[in-house]
Amino acid sequence: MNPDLMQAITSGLLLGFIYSLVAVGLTLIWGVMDIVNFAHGDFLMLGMYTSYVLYTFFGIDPLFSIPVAGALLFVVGVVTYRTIIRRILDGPMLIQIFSTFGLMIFLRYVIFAVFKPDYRSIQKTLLSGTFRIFGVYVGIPELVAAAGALVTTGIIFWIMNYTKTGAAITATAENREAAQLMGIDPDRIFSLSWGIGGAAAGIAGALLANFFYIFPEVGGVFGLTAFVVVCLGGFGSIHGAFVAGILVGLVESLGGYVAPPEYKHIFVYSIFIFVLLVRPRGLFGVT
Amino acid sequence: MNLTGLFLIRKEELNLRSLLFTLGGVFLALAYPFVFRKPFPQDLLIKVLLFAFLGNAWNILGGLAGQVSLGHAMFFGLGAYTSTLLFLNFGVSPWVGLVAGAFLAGVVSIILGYPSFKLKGHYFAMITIAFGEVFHILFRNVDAVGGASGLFLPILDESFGNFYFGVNKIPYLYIILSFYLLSTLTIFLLDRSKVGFYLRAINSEEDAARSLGVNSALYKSVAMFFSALFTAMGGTFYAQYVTFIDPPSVYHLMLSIQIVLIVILGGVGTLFGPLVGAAVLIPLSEFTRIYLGGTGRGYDLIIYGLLIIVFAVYQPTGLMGLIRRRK
Amino acid sequence: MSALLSLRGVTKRFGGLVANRDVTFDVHEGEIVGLIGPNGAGKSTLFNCIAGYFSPDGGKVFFQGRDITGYSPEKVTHLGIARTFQIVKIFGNMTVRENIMVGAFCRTWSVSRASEEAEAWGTFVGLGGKLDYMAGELTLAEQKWLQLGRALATRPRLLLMDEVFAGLTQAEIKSAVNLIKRIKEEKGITVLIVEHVMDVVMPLSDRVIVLDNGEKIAEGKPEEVSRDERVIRAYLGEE
Amino acid sequence: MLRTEDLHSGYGEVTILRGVSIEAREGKITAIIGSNGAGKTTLMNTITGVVPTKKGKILFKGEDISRIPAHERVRLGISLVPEGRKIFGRLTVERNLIMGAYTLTSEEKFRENLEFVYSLFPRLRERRKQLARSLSGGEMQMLAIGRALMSGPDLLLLDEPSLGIAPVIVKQIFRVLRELNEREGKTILLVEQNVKEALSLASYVYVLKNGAIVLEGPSEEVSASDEVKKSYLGM
Repeated sequence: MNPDLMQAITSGLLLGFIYSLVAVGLTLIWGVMDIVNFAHGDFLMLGMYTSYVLYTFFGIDPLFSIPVAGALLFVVGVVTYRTIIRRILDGPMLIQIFSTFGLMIFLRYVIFAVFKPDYRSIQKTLLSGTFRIFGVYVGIPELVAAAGALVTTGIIFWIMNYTKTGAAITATAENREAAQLMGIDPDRIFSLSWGIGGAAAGIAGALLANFFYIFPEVGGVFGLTAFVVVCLGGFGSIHGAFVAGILVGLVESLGGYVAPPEYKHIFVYSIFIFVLLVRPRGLFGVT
Repeated sequence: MNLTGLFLIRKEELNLRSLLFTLGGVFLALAYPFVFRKPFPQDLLIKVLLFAFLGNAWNILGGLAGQVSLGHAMFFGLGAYTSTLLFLNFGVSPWVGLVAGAFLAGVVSIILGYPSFKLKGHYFAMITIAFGEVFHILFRNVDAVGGASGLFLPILDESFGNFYFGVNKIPYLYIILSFYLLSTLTIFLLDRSKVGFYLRAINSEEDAARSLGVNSALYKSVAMFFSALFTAMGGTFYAQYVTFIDPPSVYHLMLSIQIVLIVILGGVGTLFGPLVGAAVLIPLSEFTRIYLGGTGRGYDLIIYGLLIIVFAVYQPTGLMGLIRRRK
Repeated sequence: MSALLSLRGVTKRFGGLVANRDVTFDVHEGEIVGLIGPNGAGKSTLFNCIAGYFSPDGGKVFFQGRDITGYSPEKVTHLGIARTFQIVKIFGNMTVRENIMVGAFCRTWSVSRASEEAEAWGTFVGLGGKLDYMAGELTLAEQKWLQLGRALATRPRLLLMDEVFAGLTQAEIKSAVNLIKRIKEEKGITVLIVEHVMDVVMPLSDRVIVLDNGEKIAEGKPEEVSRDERVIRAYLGEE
Repeated sequence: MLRTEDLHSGYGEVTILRGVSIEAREGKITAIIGSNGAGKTTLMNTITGVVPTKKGKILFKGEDISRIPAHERVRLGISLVPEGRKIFGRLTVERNLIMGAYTLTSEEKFRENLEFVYSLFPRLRERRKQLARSLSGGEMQMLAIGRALMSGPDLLLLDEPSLGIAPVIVKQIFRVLRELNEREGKTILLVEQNVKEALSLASYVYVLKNGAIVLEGPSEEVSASDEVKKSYLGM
């Protein structure tokens, strides 16, 4: 096979795992309460800056910042729910959209004001270098990030499918009233979902910080891609988001291979539009 | 059938007081550049009116028909690029370009809107984001339309026919004022015609509207058409006023957001909400940019973000809602 | 006498569930027909198949001899079938007058004309004094009258009513019954009522059709039907 | 065990219950019959707290619970089998039952209740690994009842358990309810349209009409009354 094509498939696959993780967090929140978190990409951005700050000021390798970013963004998610989302849960749709939009702009430009718009990166980490296998170059940070994303997605999948709390989240998503009849407090479940969603984005950000440029608007790219993934996988479907994340990673990478790289996002958005119009519930969505 | 029968004009809306009020407002706007003779305040009013105009345009679809679009920058960009490209390549007058751009945007809006209208709520909003981004990427990468470096309008003779007045801001001010008034009158009349009733009915309870014989897809398309048409006019105006356009300035998602934000701040679906919203937000962002954001640090946008959150949580009916409550 | 509305073998499935199976009946001009049956009998589904909200999987619906199977709700209304909703769907942020005007616009472009008609229909359904109230401020019963007035303003030949009596007090039910009689007698509009509560519909209807488990189990004069063994079993439970 | 006093409730501005006073006596089966729209489901939802009480009291074991949030009433010992079953279709049968025991903290109690439910409905044990949405209507109803029993409630409420279910299964379900009452001494309050079944099962019956109780008494008396026939057949 053409080595360039192999290379494109490999990097698409590796990126796809990260997309899956970001999207899993987004789809969880959407599935449970029908709210789109437009600030999701910026949660990821905060995860990246967490790594950056810990590295620059305390010399902590980004590998060890991953749990810190996860915990921090869990808190950010919960606080977002308690201060904003809870108040607009039954509000008009326009207001629901805009409250998280406001949060997105706020977070993005607070970071912008503090760290300036510069592109930053973390150099000389524990994970650096590349190796070559079957004529394909694989970056070690990319590989570790993909593995980390896979593990984290797996943990979320396990929580959702094999724990009582996960069942309570699914139950609340499906029927809030019936969940209440079981003695489940929906408010607590919502709060928790935002926490898990935030943590997923935070961990993804910290994983990306090992090799990706860090800048205030980085969340925009990942946030929009996460929407595409969620939509393709089916709103609210965790395993859908997982599969769709990998697909979108591949499409983006292969799109950049067959056409000029500037157009690669067009492919991604075209899938998005196509899926919305033809099969709005996505590949694995439940109606 | 007589024409007046087509619109419902209530007596209280046409009394002497509201007439004087409106004329007074128009007079103040006309006199404004003679009181404030510096470019900055004149530029400020032009921007306020431009965004009030764009807010009105968005309101036809978002406020009346209840379809939340987050991709209106694509119509703005289409207007700006159509007139500019027609002029640069074929020497077509920007006024003709304005009409062409508006019409093109209207047609595009129907082509994209008709299949999208079956999507509800968040889904519709998201597909409009996707459309907007596709336009953004395309114009950024196609060299025939200037690509990422954008397009400059050459310096021309200052005349109405050329839609170019150099540093003299007064004509621009009057042009955008008349655009704004035109859009306001259109909404005023639309709202009081069968179309307006139908749009509000669709907005409120689509199933019930259909049970009363309302072809909802058709009427949403009508709203989208007018909405896109006016937005594109704003785009042409912007291109002629700033004389430089590039994808980030006319196709950016943030522009779409800003338009909606102005409407939300002012009051969704109200006649003067967009003007009130623009009159508050545009000066606020200009002043914070000048006094806080000298180094491009985006303080203005932090305030933007906070404002949106606060309004969403505490004052979802916007400033017009506040004013009404006072009454 | 040809029928105003005819259903011929209408079948509607949802996944594996058959909501309506092979339902056939006629409604004639000038009748009040009750379509009754216990909860879950498939009344609402059938109703929606007539009103254009569902497309039947089998069978045909004819209106004035014209095949309207699968027509959209708005098209059905233009042809002369109006409906009300079981769960009231009024335009809450519009006034009573404006609500009815939306109905009246079905036949005119003139706002003044629509406004006049709204007044007439508003008065007819007993909301003459509340024309300029916001519809959201009305009581449940008044909202039901409003739905009726709004539907009548489209000038239908056939009016479909979905569970108008649910949630009303005895006094309100009485006025609803009167109103329905007047719709037939004064306006000459044919009425098809879908209803669960039998005691109200029986005396009101010229004819009733009983559905159970998606199938028509009886049809005829109210007094005949209420003596029918199958109907009693459907309502009072299996023996 | 449960008593409502002059209960008023409804959705938003709309009042549906207009002063309902009923009592579910300990160890007995009490039934509320009435036609569609009479307010039966609203009554159930008000007792469980999904619909807020506007006026009046709900006394459970002597304590007024009308201001306690819905999700905390389960812990007190009230469990509802809701109208239309409302099982969690995206969860397996067993995980539905685990949800029913959400408030239980003792693993031992959970095992015990699970065994009990499986013994009542062996069909559920066979299908425990299946997604609940793949069950038949009757099986879903069994699951809904089993789920409600998982918390080990003192008072079991049922909202139209026979709705949309094949007659054979209805019989089976009613037999289980009778057993629960006779052998386990469970207090049951149920709402039914299936008048005959309800009258044969319950010892005391209320007739609800337009949000108010129009008739009450021991079931033999009520079944002899003309009022019931009239309400149902319009004669």
